[in-house]
Amino acid sequence: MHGNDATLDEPADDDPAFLALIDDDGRVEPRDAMPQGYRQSLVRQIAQHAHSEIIGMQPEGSWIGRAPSLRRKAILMAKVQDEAGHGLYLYAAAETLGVDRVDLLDRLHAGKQKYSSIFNYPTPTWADIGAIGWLVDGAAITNQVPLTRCSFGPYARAMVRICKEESFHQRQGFEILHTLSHGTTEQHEMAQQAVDRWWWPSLMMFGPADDESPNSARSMRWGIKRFSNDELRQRFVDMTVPQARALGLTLPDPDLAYDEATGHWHFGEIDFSELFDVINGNGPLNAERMAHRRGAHERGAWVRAAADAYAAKHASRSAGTAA
Amino acid sequence: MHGNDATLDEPADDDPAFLALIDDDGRVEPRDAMPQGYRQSLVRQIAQHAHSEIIGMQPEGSWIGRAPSLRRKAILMAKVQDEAGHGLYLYAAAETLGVDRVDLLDRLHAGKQKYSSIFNYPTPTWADIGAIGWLVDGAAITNQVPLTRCSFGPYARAMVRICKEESFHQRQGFEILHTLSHGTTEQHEMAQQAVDRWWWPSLMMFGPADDESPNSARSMRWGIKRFSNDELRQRFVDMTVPQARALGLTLPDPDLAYDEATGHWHFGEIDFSELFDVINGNGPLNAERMAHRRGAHERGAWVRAAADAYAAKHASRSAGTAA
Amino acid sequence: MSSRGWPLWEVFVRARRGLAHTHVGSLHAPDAEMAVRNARDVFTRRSEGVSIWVVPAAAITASSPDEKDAFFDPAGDKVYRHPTFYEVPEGVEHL
Amino acid sequence: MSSRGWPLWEVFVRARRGLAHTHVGSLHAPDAEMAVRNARDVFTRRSEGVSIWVVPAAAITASSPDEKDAFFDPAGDKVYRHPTFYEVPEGVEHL
Repeated sequence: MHGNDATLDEPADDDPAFLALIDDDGRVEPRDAMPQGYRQSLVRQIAQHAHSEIIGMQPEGSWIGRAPSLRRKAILMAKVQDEAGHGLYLYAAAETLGVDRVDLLDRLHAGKQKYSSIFNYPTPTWADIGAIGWLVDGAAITNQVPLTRCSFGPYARAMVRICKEESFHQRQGFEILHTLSHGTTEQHEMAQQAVDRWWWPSLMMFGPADDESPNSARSMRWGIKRFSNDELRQRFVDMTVPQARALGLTLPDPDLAYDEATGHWHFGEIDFSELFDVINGNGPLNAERMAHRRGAHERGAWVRAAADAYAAKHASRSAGTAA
Repeated sequence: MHGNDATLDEPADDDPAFLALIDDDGRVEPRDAMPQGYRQSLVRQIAQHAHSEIIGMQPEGSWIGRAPSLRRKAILMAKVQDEAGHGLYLYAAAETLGVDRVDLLDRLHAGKQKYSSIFNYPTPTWADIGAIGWLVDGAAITNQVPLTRCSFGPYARAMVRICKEESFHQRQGFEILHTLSHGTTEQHEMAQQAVDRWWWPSLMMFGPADDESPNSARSMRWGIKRFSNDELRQRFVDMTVPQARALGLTLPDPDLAYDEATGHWHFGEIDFSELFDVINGNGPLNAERMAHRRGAHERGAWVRAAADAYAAKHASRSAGTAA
Repeated sequence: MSSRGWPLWEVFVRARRGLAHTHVGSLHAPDAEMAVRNARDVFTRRSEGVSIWVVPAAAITASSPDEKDAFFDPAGDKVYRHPTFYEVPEGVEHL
Repeated sequence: MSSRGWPLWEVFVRARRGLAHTHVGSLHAPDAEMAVRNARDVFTRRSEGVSIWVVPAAAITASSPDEKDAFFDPAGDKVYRHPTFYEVPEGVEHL
């Protein structure tokens, strides 16, 4: 049911009928004709999103065995399972555009496609797991909610499912931090340090400032993006500042101040040079994440082979029975 | 996806778990285990319903060529198309119970399964088409609306679709009668005579009185029926009497009187001996309807054969191309 | 469809009794049994369904979007199929 | 499945762009092309759909209702998968 042959008679990037459908808030479906640029933008974005989900399993996965209680282990396992599932939804959505998951994984492993830089930061303490849930998932949800109205049907439907499932992720992170913040002095300090580590990287998850984001306008014209990077970042800050207060933790930005005139929280300047450095492979854990991913893929080869062998054996038995 | 093998481990007719599902207003789906009696009741009822739809095409179908305007012809054609479609929905719903449409048609043609006796009455004038739409479809809709909540999922879903589509059927009949009733004296008289012909048979469409309807209790226990024959008949009378007044036509029952105490219209005694006579094959047109149905099936044989031949040729060509 | 690896399966879930199966997405699996099992793990982790259907994507035939307008046109100009086409005298109910 | 006559096809309709295909019923037809065409005539007479999928009923594999409870059980005892499991201090919003 996928659109492998839809490159025939492809409309131009500014095809009036295509843009009219977008303007009408209509949805594009896999077998529709669509501009090559639209298809390529979506493949790139959805694949990067899928890669982020499965790379994102690593920092938390490493804490499942060390989580401080059975309850916390079970919750963390459920969250990492969700991330695997979200990766699957997204690879499947990308495949409706005529690409193959196997190729997307190959491109990830070859370093030809990106994943979110946020997962290149380390999680040295249990409080980091709380900060990831609260801040990283909070930023992700802020980004993802508008994607449920993305112009490409399969991506939008996958995002509806993901947002619904993810609504527990942020809460469990908040709960971890709330518990630590109201615990011993050492626990409170641990929570504060984790927030100090994750605040700025979380703000960078929304991408460069609008005037530095060359593809944004096109994505917005095509209904892939609904809000600019800066709009979403501001929305996230406005939601998060009061939550930090409820946690009894401070956000590491001396310039944070409520602006009565605009009704928004003003925040300090973001050091994007760090972001670009991480994107370019120089983050604390880029090499480790990629090595782990490639290793997991290689170590999983026997599982795939075994499933193949089982299916083949089962099929030949069924054939034998039927004959 | 159908339940052909579900006769294994079949629960008893009064299986507590099955009755609990019904009491909980749950729906039974094709692959669920279900009592044999439940399955058989449903097959009988859905098949009879399906047969009624396709036999019901005859009295109106015969008027398509004679309808008094292009508008009326187009409407009548759309209505007869709907009836064919409704027959298909219902045969498909019956097939989810593990029977085969081909067998159901064979049983109809062999006189082993019934259809609604109402279609054994003749339609001598154009006004009869109006009376069928207003009274016969009106009675059918009264019967069918509660079936949208029938306990068997595929039947309930088919009825939702049918009720939605049928909502125009009664209106077009009302419109025909309204036009005739407000036309010439002869036209008014023609409308009145048609209503005189169809009123009592329409009341009989709800089946025998409750105390003469042995299977009703079981069907209600199983959530197949939601209201008794007499309840539905009363509901139909209450809706129809004011409509007759709006048409400027009288209903042929001297005992019709509004009962202030109950808020219902009281009506005269129904001569069910006529109904049973028609059911037993002695209606005005039983033989003709069956002969026409069998003839249509036989005359359609070449269409089925041609479609088969076309599909075979197409398949062998595709195979040739692929090789 | 996948050119390499496992075949692609389309997954349909019945959310609860009484509702029809709805398409929820697709997945790769070596056979139908594994596809059903994986579909359960992926699409019904929160009791989103009581029944799952999987179909090889290759077994689906779709109406062609290229001829979409012409294909669905016959329904377009038959307004008399809708009840609102008919005038009902004021005050007449249940029709 | 039909033992005689034409094979049975399950029909799915996308009501409008942006929605998933939903199962609407089944029909018999000699091949997939005729099944799509007949599905259009039967299930979209009033513009109920913008896309139709047909699948041979025989190509569908379903979760078994006999093991339904055990099959879907894993989702039953994991309440922490739902956001309502977590306590949120009074007054905290957007969480």
